[in-house]
Amino acid sequence: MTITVLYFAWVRERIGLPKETVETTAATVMDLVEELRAREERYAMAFSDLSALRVAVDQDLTEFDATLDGVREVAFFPPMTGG
Amino acid sequence: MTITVLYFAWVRERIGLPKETVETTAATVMDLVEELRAREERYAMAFSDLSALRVAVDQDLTEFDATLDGVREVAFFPPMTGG
Amino acid sequence: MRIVVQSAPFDFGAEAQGFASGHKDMGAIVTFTGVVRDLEGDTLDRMVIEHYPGMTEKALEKIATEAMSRWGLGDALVIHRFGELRPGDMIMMVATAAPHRVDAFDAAEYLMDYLKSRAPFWKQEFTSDGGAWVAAKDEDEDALKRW
Amino acid sequence: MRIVVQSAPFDFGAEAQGFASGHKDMGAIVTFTGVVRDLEGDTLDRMVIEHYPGMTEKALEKIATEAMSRWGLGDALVIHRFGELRPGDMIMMVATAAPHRVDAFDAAEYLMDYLKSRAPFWKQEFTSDGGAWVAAKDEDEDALKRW
Repeated sequence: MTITVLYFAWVRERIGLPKETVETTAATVMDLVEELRAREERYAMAFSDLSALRVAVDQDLTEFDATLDGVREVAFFPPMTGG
Repeated sequence: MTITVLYFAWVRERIGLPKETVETTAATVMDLVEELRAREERYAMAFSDLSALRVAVDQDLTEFDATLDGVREVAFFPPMTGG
Repeated sequence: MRIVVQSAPFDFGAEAQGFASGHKDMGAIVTFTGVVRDLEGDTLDRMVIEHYPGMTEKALEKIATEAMSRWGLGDALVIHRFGELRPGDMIMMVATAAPHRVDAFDAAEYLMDYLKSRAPFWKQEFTSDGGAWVAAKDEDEDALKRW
Repeated sequence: MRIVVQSAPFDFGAEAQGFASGHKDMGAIVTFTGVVRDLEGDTLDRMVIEHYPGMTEKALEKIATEAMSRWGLGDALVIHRFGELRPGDMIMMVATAAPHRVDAFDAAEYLMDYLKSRAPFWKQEFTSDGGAWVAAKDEDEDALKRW
Protein backbone atom coordinates (compact mmCIF):
# COMPACT_ATOMS: atom_id res chain seq x y z
CA MET A 1 0.00 0.00 0.00
CA THR A 2 0.98 3.66 -0.41
CA ILE A 3 1.23 5.90 2.65
CA THR A 4 2.12 9.56 2.89
CA VAL A 5 4.63 10.03 5.72
CA LEU A 6 5.14 13.49 7.26
CA TYR A 7 7.90 14.73 9.55
CA PHE A 8 7.80 17.85 11.72
CA ALA A 9 10.22 19.96 13.76
CA TRP A 10 13.58 18.28 14.50
CA VAL A 11 12.37 14.97 13.03
CA ARG A 12 11.93 16.80 9.72
CA GLU A 13 15.38 18.35 10.11
CA ARG A 14 17.12 15.05 10.88
CA ILE A 15 15.48 13.17 8.02
CA GLY A 16 15.94 16.15 5.75
CA LEU A 17 12.48 16.32 4.21
CA PRO A 18 8.97 17.26 5.34
CA LYS A 19 7.03 14.60 3.50
CA GLU A 20 7.42 11.51 1.35
CA THR A 21 5.37 8.75 -0.19
CA VAL A 22 6.21 5.27 1.06
CA GLU A 23 5.35 1.90 -0.46
CA THR A 24 5.02 -0.49 2.45
CA THR A 25 3.51 -3.76 3.66
CA ALA A 26 3.85 -2.67 7.33
CA ALA A 27 0.92 -3.77 9.48
CA THR A 28 1.53 -1.29 12.31
CA VAL A 29 3.22 2.06 12.88
CA MET A 30 6.05 0.17 14.60
CA ASP A 31 6.60 -2.00 11.50
CA LEU A 32 6.81 1.18 9.42
CA VAL A 33 9.34 2.66 11.84
CA GLU A 34 11.48 -0.51 11.49
CA GLU A 35 11.35 -0.24 7.70
CA LEU A 36 12.38 3.41 7.82
CA ARG A 37 15.16 2.77 10.34
CA ALA A 38 16.64 0.13 8.01
CA ARG A 39 16.82 2.58 5.11
CA GLU A 40 19.55 5.02 6.06
CA GLU A 41 21.49 6.39 8.99
CA ARG A 42 19.50 9.63 9.12
CA TYR A 43 16.27 7.63 9.61
CA ALA A 44 17.91 5.42 12.23
CA MET A 45 19.00 8.57 14.08
CA ALA A 46 15.63 10.26 13.86
CA PHE A 47 13.90 7.14 15.23
CA SER A 48 16.60 6.18 17.76
CA ASP A 49 14.53 7.11 20.83
CA LEU A 50 10.81 6.55 20.32
CA SER A 51 9.99 7.92 23.78
CA ALA A 52 10.98 11.34 22.39
CA LEU A 53 8.55 10.94 19.47
CA ARG A 54 4.81 11.16 18.92
CA VAL A 55 2.85 9.71 16.03
CA ALA A 56 -0.42 10.66 14.33
CA VAL A 57 -2.32 8.42 11.96
CA ASP A 58 -4.70 10.15 9.55
CA GLN A 59 -4.30 13.28 11.71
CA ASP A 60 -5.22 11.67 15.03
CA LEU A 61 -2.65 11.15 17.78
CA THR A 62 -2.08 7.45 18.42
CA GLU A 63 0.44 4.92 19.76
CA PHE A 64 3.25 3.11 17.96
CA ASP A 65 1.38 -0.19 18.06
CA ALA A 66 -1.53 1.28 16.04
CA THR A 67 -2.59 -0.58 12.89
CA LEU A 68 -1.95 0.87 9.44
CA ASP A 69 -4.98 -0.90 7.99
CA GLY A 70 -6.73 1.59 5.69
CA VAL A 71 -4.40 4.41 6.76
CA ARG A 72 -3.34 7.03 4.21
CA GLU A 73 -1.20 9.44 6.25
CA VAL A 74 1.29 8.93 9.10
CA ALA A 75 3.13 11.79 10.82
CA PHE A 76 6.12 11.66 13.19
CA PHE A 77 7.10 14.56 15.41
CA PRO A 78 8.43 15.53 18.86
CA PRO A 79 6.08 16.34 21.77
CA MET A 80 4.03 19.38 20.85
CA THR A 81 4.72 22.85 22.21
CA GLY A 82 1.66 24.93 21.40
CA GLY A 83 0.07 27.73 23.36
CA MET B 1 -16.95 61.64 70.40
CA THR B 2 -18.48 62.22 66.97
CA ILE B 3 -18.64 59.35 64.48
CA THR B 4 -20.02 59.29 60.94
CA VAL B 5 -22.20 56.20 60.53
CA LEU B 6 -22.98 54.90 57.02
CA TYR B 7 -25.58 52.35 55.92
CA PHE B 8 -25.64 50.50 52.60
CA ALA B 9 -28.06 48.33 50.60
CA TRP B 10 -31.01 46.98 52.63
CA VAL B 11 -29.55 48.31 55.87
CA ARG B 12 -29.81 51.79 54.38
CA GLU B 13 -33.37 51.05 53.23
CA ARG B 14 -34.51 49.77 56.63
CA ILE B 15 -33.00 52.65 58.57
CA GLY B 16 -34.14 55.11 55.93
CA LEU B 17 -30.99 57.11 55.50
CA PRO B 18 -27.53 56.57 53.99
CA LYS B 19 -25.47 58.43 56.56
CA GLU B 20 -25.70 60.23 59.87
CA THR B 21 -23.50 61.81 62.49
CA VAL B 22 -23.66 60.15 65.89
CA GLU B 23 -22.51 61.48 69.26
CA THR B 24 -21.47 58.46 71.26
CA THR B 25 -19.39 57.18 74.16
CA ALA B 26 -19.40 53.61 72.78
CA ALA B 27 -16.11 51.81 73.25
CA THR B 28 -16.69 49.16 70.59
CA VAL B 29 -18.77 48.64 67.44
CA MET B 30 -21.05 46.38 69.48
CA ASP B 31 -21.66 49.18 72.01
CA LEU B 32 -22.59 51.47 69.13
CA VAL B 33 -24.99 48.86 67.75
CA GLU B 34 -26.67 48.62 71.18
CA GLU B 35 -27.07 52.40 71.31
CA LEU B 36 -28.59 52.46 67.82
CA ARG B 37 -30.91 49.51 68.55
CA ALA B 38 -32.28 51.37 71.58
CA ARG B 39 -33.18 54.41 69.51
CA GLU B 40 -36.10 53.33 67.35
CA GLU B 41 -37.80 50.26 65.95
CA ARG B 42 -36.29 50.70 62.48
CA TYR B 43 -32.78 50.50 63.98
CA ALA B 44 -33.74 47.50 66.09
CA MET B 45 -35.02 45.81 62.93
CA ALA B 46 -31.97 46.64 60.85
CA PHE B 47 -29.67 45.25 63.56
CA SER B 48 -31.84 42.30 64.61
CA ASP B 49 -29.56 39.64 63.09
CA LEU B 50 -25.89 40.61 63.22
CA SER B 51 -24.83 37.43 61.41
CA ALA B 52 -26.47 38.97 58.31
CA LEU B 53 -24.40 42.16 58.69
CA ARG B 54 -20.85 43.24 58.03
CA VAL B 55 -19.07 46.24 59.51
CA ALA B 56 -16.22 48.46 58.34
CA VAL B 57 -14.34 50.87 60.57
CA ASP B 58 -12.56 53.73 58.79
CA GLN B 59 -13.13 51.83 55.55
CA ASP B 60 -11.57 48.55 56.67
CA LEU B 61 -13.66 45.43 57.22
CA THR B 62 -13.61 44.39 60.86
CA GLU B 63 -15.55 42.50 63.55
CA PHE B 64 -18.29 43.71 65.88
CA ASP B 65 -15.97 43.61 68.88
CA ALA B 66 -13.58 46.12 67.28
CA THR B 67 -12.67 49.22 69.29
CA LEU B 68 -13.94 52.66 68.32
CA ASP B 69 -10.92 54.38 69.83
CA GLY B 70 -9.84 57.09 67.37
CA VAL B 71 -12.39 55.97 64.79
CA ARG B 72 -14.14 58.54 62.61
CA GLU B 73 -16.31 56.44 60.30
CA VAL B 74 -18.31 53.23 60.83
CA ALA B 75 -20.32 51.52 58.08
CA PHE B 76 -22.93 48.76 58.32
CA PHE B 77 -24.02 46.67 55.34
CA PRO B 78 -25.03 43.17 54.22
CA PRO B 79 -22.46 40.70 52.81
CA MET B 80 -21.01 42.15 49.64
CA THR B 81 -21.99 41.02 46.16
CA GLY B 82 -19.40 42.45 43.80
CA GLY B 83 -17.98 41.00 40.61
CA MET C 1 -1.52 48.32 38.42
CA ARG C 2 -4.70 50.26 37.73
CA ILE C 3 -7.99 50.40 39.65
CA VAL C 4 -11.04 52.09 38.12
CA VAL C 5 -14.45 52.51 39.79
CA GLN C 6 -16.97 54.30 37.59
CA SER C 7 -20.61 54.41 36.57
CA ALA C 8 -19.82 54.87 32.87
CA PRO C 9 -19.42 51.87 30.55
CA PHE C 10 -15.86 50.83 29.75
CA ASP C 11 -14.43 49.77 26.40
CA PHE C 12 -13.50 46.14 27.03
CA GLY C 13 -11.75 45.65 23.69
CA ALA C 14 -9.59 48.75 24.10
CA GLU C 15 -8.82 47.96 27.75
CA ALA C 16 -7.89 44.37 26.93
CA GLN C 17 -5.71 45.43 24.00
CA GLY C 18 -4.04 48.20 25.99
CA PHE C 19 -3.35 45.88 28.92
CA ALA C 20 -1.94 43.07 26.79
CA SER C 21 0.30 45.25 24.63
CA GLY C 22 3.99 45.80 25.12
CA HIS C 23 4.78 43.02 27.61
CA LYS C 24 8.00 41.38 26.45
CA ASP C 25 8.64 39.65 29.75
CA MET C 26 5.07 38.51 30.53
CA GLY C 27 4.06 35.52 28.42
CA ALA C 28 0.53 35.14 29.79
CA ILE C 29 -2.38 37.57 29.88
CA VAL C 30 -5.74 36.61 31.42
CA THR C 31 -8.90 38.71 31.44
CA PHE C 32 -12.22 38.10 33.15
CA THR C 33 -15.34 40.07 32.30
CA GLY C 34 -18.61 39.97 34.20
CA VAL C 35 -21.81 40.53 32.22
CA VAL C 36 -25.33 41.25 33.55
CA ARG C 37 -27.33 38.07 32.96
CA ASP C 38 -31.02 37.89 32.34
CA LEU C 39 -32.84 36.08 35.15
CA GLU C 40 -33.96 32.49 34.79
CA GLY C 41 -37.74 32.39 34.52
CA ASP C 42 -38.20 36.16 34.85
CA THR C 43 -37.20 39.22 32.89
CA LEU C 44 -34.56 41.48 34.40
CA ASP C 45 -35.37 45.09 33.68
CA ARG C 46 -32.19 46.49 35.21
CA MET C 47 -29.52 45.92 37.82
CA VAL C 48 -28.46 48.71 40.15
CA ILE C 49 -25.09 48.46 41.86
CA GLU C 50 -24.47 50.43 45.05
CA HIS C 51 -20.98 50.88 46.43
CA TYR C 52 -19.06 52.58 49.24
CA PRO C 53 -17.01 55.39 47.68
CA GLY C 54 -13.58 55.55 49.27
CA MET C 55 -13.64 52.07 50.75
CA THR C 56 -14.25 50.51 47.34
CA GLU C 57 -11.03 51.87 45.84
CA LYS C 58 -9.12 51.04 49.03
CA ALA C 59 -10.40 47.44 49.10
CA LEU C 60 -9.69 46.88 45.40
CA GLU C 61 -6.17 48.27 45.73
CA LYS C 62 -5.46 46.00 48.66
CA ILE C 63 -6.71 42.93 46.76
CA ALA C 64 -4.78 43.81 43.59
CA THR C 65 -1.57 44.63 45.49
CA GLU C 66 -1.74 41.26 47.23
CA ALA C 67 -2.22 39.49 43.87
CA MET C 68 0.69 41.42 42.31
CA SER C 69 3.15 40.32 44.99
CA ARG C 70 1.81 36.81 45.52
CA TRP C 71 2.08 35.79 41.83
CA GLY C 72 4.87 38.16 40.75
CA LEU C 73 2.59 39.83 38.24
CA GLY C 74 3.91 42.34 35.74
CA ASP C 75 0.60 44.18 35.83
CA ALA C 76 -2.98 43.98 37.10
CA LEU C 77 -6.15 45.85 36.15
CA VAL C 78 -9.53 46.08 37.89
CA ILE C 79 -12.45 48.03 36.45
CA HIS C 80 -15.82 47.90 38.27
CA ARG C 81 -18.96 49.81 37.44
CA PHE C 82 -21.70 51.02 39.77
CA GLY C 83 -25.14 52.49 39.10
CA GLU C 84 -27.69 51.23 36.61
CA LEU C 85 -26.97 48.39 34.17
CA ARG C 86 -29.04 46.36 31.70
CA PRO C 87 -28.84 42.71 30.67
CA GLY C 88 -25.83 42.22 28.40
CA ASP C 89 -23.96 45.19 29.92
CA MET C 90 -20.47 44.56 31.23
CA ILE C 91 -20.27 45.02 35.00
CA MET C 92 -16.56 44.70 35.54
CA MET C 93 -13.30 43.26 34.32
CA VAL C 94 -9.98 42.17 35.75
CA ALA C 95 -6.76 41.46 33.87
CA THR C 96 -3.47 39.90 34.94
CA ALA C 97 -0.07 39.62 33.26
CA ALA C 98 2.41 36.99 34.44
CA PRO C 99 5.45 35.19 33.00
CA HIS C 100 3.54 31.87 32.96
CA ARG C 101 -0.09 30.86 32.39
CA VAL C 102 -0.79 29.15 35.71
CA ASP C 103 0.10 32.30 37.65
CA ALA C 104 -1.94 34.56 35.36
CA PHE C 105 -5.00 32.29 35.78
CA ASP C 106 -4.59 31.88 39.54
CA ALA C 107 -4.14 35.61 40.09
CA ALA C 108 -7.25 36.43 38.02
CA GLU C 109 -9.31 33.89 39.96
CA TYR C 110 -8.00 35.29 43.23
CA LEU C 111 -8.96 38.82 42.17
CA MET C 112 -12.45 37.62 41.26
CA ASP C 113 -12.96 35.60 44.44
CA TYR C 114 -11.95 38.51 46.67
CA LEU C 115 -13.76 41.10 44.61
CA LYS C 116 -17.00 39.07 44.97
CA SER C 117 -16.96 39.00 48.75
CA ARG C 118 -14.55 41.66 50.00
CA ALA C 119 -15.16 44.73 47.85
CA PRO C 120 -18.11 46.87 49.02
CA PHE C 121 -20.55 46.46 46.13
CA TRP C 122 -24.19 45.45 46.46
CA LYS C 123 -26.39 44.40 43.56
CA GLN C 124 -30.10 45.00 43.32
CA GLU C 125 -32.17 43.38 40.56
CA PHE C 126 -35.32 45.04 39.25
CA THR C 127 -38.09 43.13 37.49
CA SER C 128 -41.74 44.06 36.89
CA ASP C 129 -42.25 42.98 40.54
CA GLY C 130 -39.85 45.64 41.87
CA GLY C 131 -36.34 45.44 43.31
CA ALA C 132 -34.61 42.64 45.22
CA TRP C 133 -31.13 42.67 46.75
CA VAL C 134 -28.92 39.88 45.43
CA ALA C 135 -27.98 37.60 48.33
CA ALA C 136 -24.35 36.66 48.89
CA LYS C 137 -23.69 32.98 48.17
CA ASP C 138 -22.07 30.61 50.65
CA GLU C 139 -20.00 29.21 47.76
CA ASP C 140 -18.50 32.66 47.14
CA GLU C 141 -17.42 32.94 50.77
CA ASP C 142 -16.11 29.36 50.64
CA ALA C 143 -14.11 30.19 47.51
CA LEU C 144 -11.79 32.39 49.62
CA LYS C 145 -10.59 29.41 51.65
CA ARG C 146 -8.43 28.03 48.88
CA TRP C 147 -6.12 31.06 48.85
CA MET D 1 -17.43 28.19 18.46
CA ARG D 2 -14.66 29.49 16.23
CA ILE D 3 -11.20 28.08 15.46
CA VAL D 4 -8.66 30.17 13.57
CA VAL D 5 -5.15 29.06 12.53
CA GLN D 6 -3.23 31.74 10.67
CA SER D 7 0.20 33.27 10.21
CA ALA D 8 -1.11 36.85 10.25
CA PRO D 9 -1.37 38.82 13.51
CA PHE D 10 -4.83 39.00 15.07
CA ASP D 11 -6.52 42.00 16.66
CA PHE D 12 -6.82 40.94 20.29
CA GLY D 13 -8.92 43.93 21.36
CA ALA D 14 -11.41 43.49 18.53
CA GLU D 15 -11.59 39.72 19.02
CA ALA D 16 -12.10 40.06 22.79
CA GLN D 17 -14.76 42.74 22.33
CA GLY D 18 -16.55 40.78 19.62
CA PHE D 19 -16.50 37.59 21.66
CA ALA D 20 -17.77 39.23 24.85
CA SER D 21 -20.55 41.26 23.22
CA GLY D 22 -24.16 40.28 23.12
CA HIS D 23 -24.23 37.49 25.69
CA LYS D 24 -27.31 38.00 27.85
CA ASP D 25 -27.26 34.50 29.30
CA MET D 26 -23.51 34.16 29.85
CA GLY D 27 -22.34 36.10 32.91
CA ALA D 28 -18.65 35.22 32.67
CA ILE D 29 -16.13 35.76 29.89
CA VAL D 30 -12.50 34.64 30.23
CA THR D 31 -9.71 35.26 27.75
CA PHE D 32 -6.15 33.99 27.74
CA THR D 33 -3.47 35.46 25.49
CA GLY D 34 0.02 34.05 24.95
CA VAL D 35 2.79 36.51 24.20
CA VAL D 36 6.32 35.77 22.89
CA ARG D 37 8.68 36.35 25.82
CA ASP D 38 12.23 37.48 25.60
CA LEU D 39 14.66 34.82 26.85
CA GLU D 40 16.23 35.01 30.27
CA GLY D 41 19.91 35.81 29.91
CA ASP D 42 19.87 35.88 26.12
CA THR D 43 18.18 37.95 23.43
CA LEU D 44 15.46 36.27 21.40
CA ASP D 45 15.66 37.42 17.81
CA ARG D 46 12.55 35.56 16.67
CA MET D 47 10.33 32.56 17.30
CA VAL D 48 9.20 30.36 14.42
CA ILE D 49 6.15 28.18 14.93
CA GLU D 50 5.68 25.12 12.73
CA HIS D 51 2.35 23.28 12.58
CA TYR D 52 0.60 20.40 10.85
CA PRO D 53 -2.02 21.89 8.52
CA GLY D 54 -5.20 19.86 8.62
CA MET D 55 -4.46 18.09 11.88
CA THR D 56 -4.07 21.40 13.70
CA GLU D 57 -7.63 22.55 12.95
CA LYS D 58 -8.98 19.06 13.66
CA ALA D 59 -7.20 18.85 17.04
CA LEU D 60 -8.30 22.35 18.10
CA GLU D 61 -11.90 21.65 17.14
CA LYS D 62 -11.89 18.45 19.15
CA ILE D 63 -10.47 20.22 22.21
CA ALA D 64 -12.91 23.15 21.96
CA THR D 65 -15.92 20.89 21.34
CA GLU D 66 -15.06 18.90 24.46
CA ALA D 67 -14.77 22.13 26.50
CA MET D 68 -18.10 23.42 25.15
CA SER D 69 -20.01 20.34 26.26
CA ARG D 70 -18.12 19.69 29.49
CA TRP D 71 -18.73 23.19 30.91
CA GLY D 72 -21.94 24.07 29.06
CA LEU D 73 -20.24 27.02 27.40
CA GLY D 74 -22.22 29.52 25.38
CA ASP D 75 -19.23 30.07 23.12
CA ALA D 76 -15.53 29.31 22.72
CA LEU D 77 -12.81 30.86 20.56
CA VAL D 78 -9.32 29.65 19.71
CA ILE D 79 -6.90 31.66 17.57
CA HIS D 80 -3.35 30.34 17.05
CA ARG D 81 -0.65 31.78 14.85
CA PHE D 82 2.18 29.98 13.07
CA GLY D 83 5.26 31.27 11.25
CA GLU D 84 7.63 33.98 12.41
CA LEU D 85 7.00 36.01 15.58
CA ARG D 86 9.00 38.56 17.57
CA PRO D 87 9.21 39.24 21.32
CA GLY D 88 6.02 41.01 22.41
CA ASP D 89 3.94 39.49 19.57
CA MET D 90 0.77 37.64 20.50
CA ILE D 91 1.01 33.94 19.67
CA MET D 92 -2.52 32.84 20.41
CA MET D 93 -5.68 33.46 22.39
CA VAL D 94 -8.58 31.48 23.75
CA ALA D 95 -11.89 32.81 25.05
CA THR D 96 -14.74 31.14 26.90
CA ALA D 97 -18.26 32.29 27.80
CA ALA D 98 -20.17 30.54 30.59
CA PRO D 99 -23.07 31.36 32.91
CA HIS D 100 -20.73 31.38 35.96
CA ARG D 101 -17.11 32.36 36.53
CA VAL D 102 -15.74 29.04 37.76
CA ASP D 103 -16.82 27.28 34.56
CA ALA D 104 -15.44 30.03 32.32
CA PHE D 105 -12.06 29.86 34.12
CA ASP D 106 -11.91 26.04 34.17
CA ALA D 107 -12.82 25.78 30.49
CA ALA D 108 -10.16 28.35 29.50
CA GLU D 109 -7.51 26.50 31.53
CA TYR D 110 -8.58 23.20 29.98
CA LEU D 111 -8.27 24.70 26.49
CA MET D 112 -4.79 26.00 27.31
CA ASP D 113 -3.60 22.76 28.90
CA TYR D 114 -4.73 20.67 25.91
CA LEU D 115 -3.56 23.19 23.36
CA LYS D 116 -0.06 23.13 24.91
CA SER D 117 0.41 19.38 24.58
CA ARG D 118 -2.17 18.04 22.13
CA ALA D 119 -2.30 20.53 19.26
CA PRO D 120 0.46 19.98 16.65
CA PHE D 121 2.53 23.14 17.02
CA TRP D 122 6.30 23.25 17.54
CA LYS D 123 8.21 26.32 18.60
CA GLN D 124 11.75 27.15 17.56
CA GLU D 125 13.65 30.02 19.17
CA PHE D 126 16.34 31.90 17.28
CA THR D 127 19.11 33.87 18.97
CA SER D 128 22.46 35.06 17.65
CA ASP D 129 23.61 31.45 18.26
CA GLY D 130 21.04 30.03 15.82
CA GLY D 131 17.81 28.10 16.31
CA ALA D 132 16.75 25.71 19.10
CA TRP D 133 13.53 23.72 19.36
CA VAL D 134 11.60 24.45 22.52
CA ALA D 135 11.38 21.26 24.58
CA ALA D 136 8.02 20.11 25.92
CA LYS D 137 7.82 20.40 29.71
CA ASP D 138 6.87 17.52 31.99
CA GLU D 139 4.67 19.93 33.94
CA ASP D 140 2.61 20.63 30.80
CA GLU D 141 1.99 16.91 30.27
CA ASP D 142 1.20 16.55 33.99
CA ALA D 143 -1.30 19.42 33.77
CA LEU D 144 -3.60 17.20 31.67
CA LYS D 145 -4.08 14.78 34.54
CA ARG D 146 -6.37 17.07 36.47
CA TRP D 147 -9.08 17.03 33.78
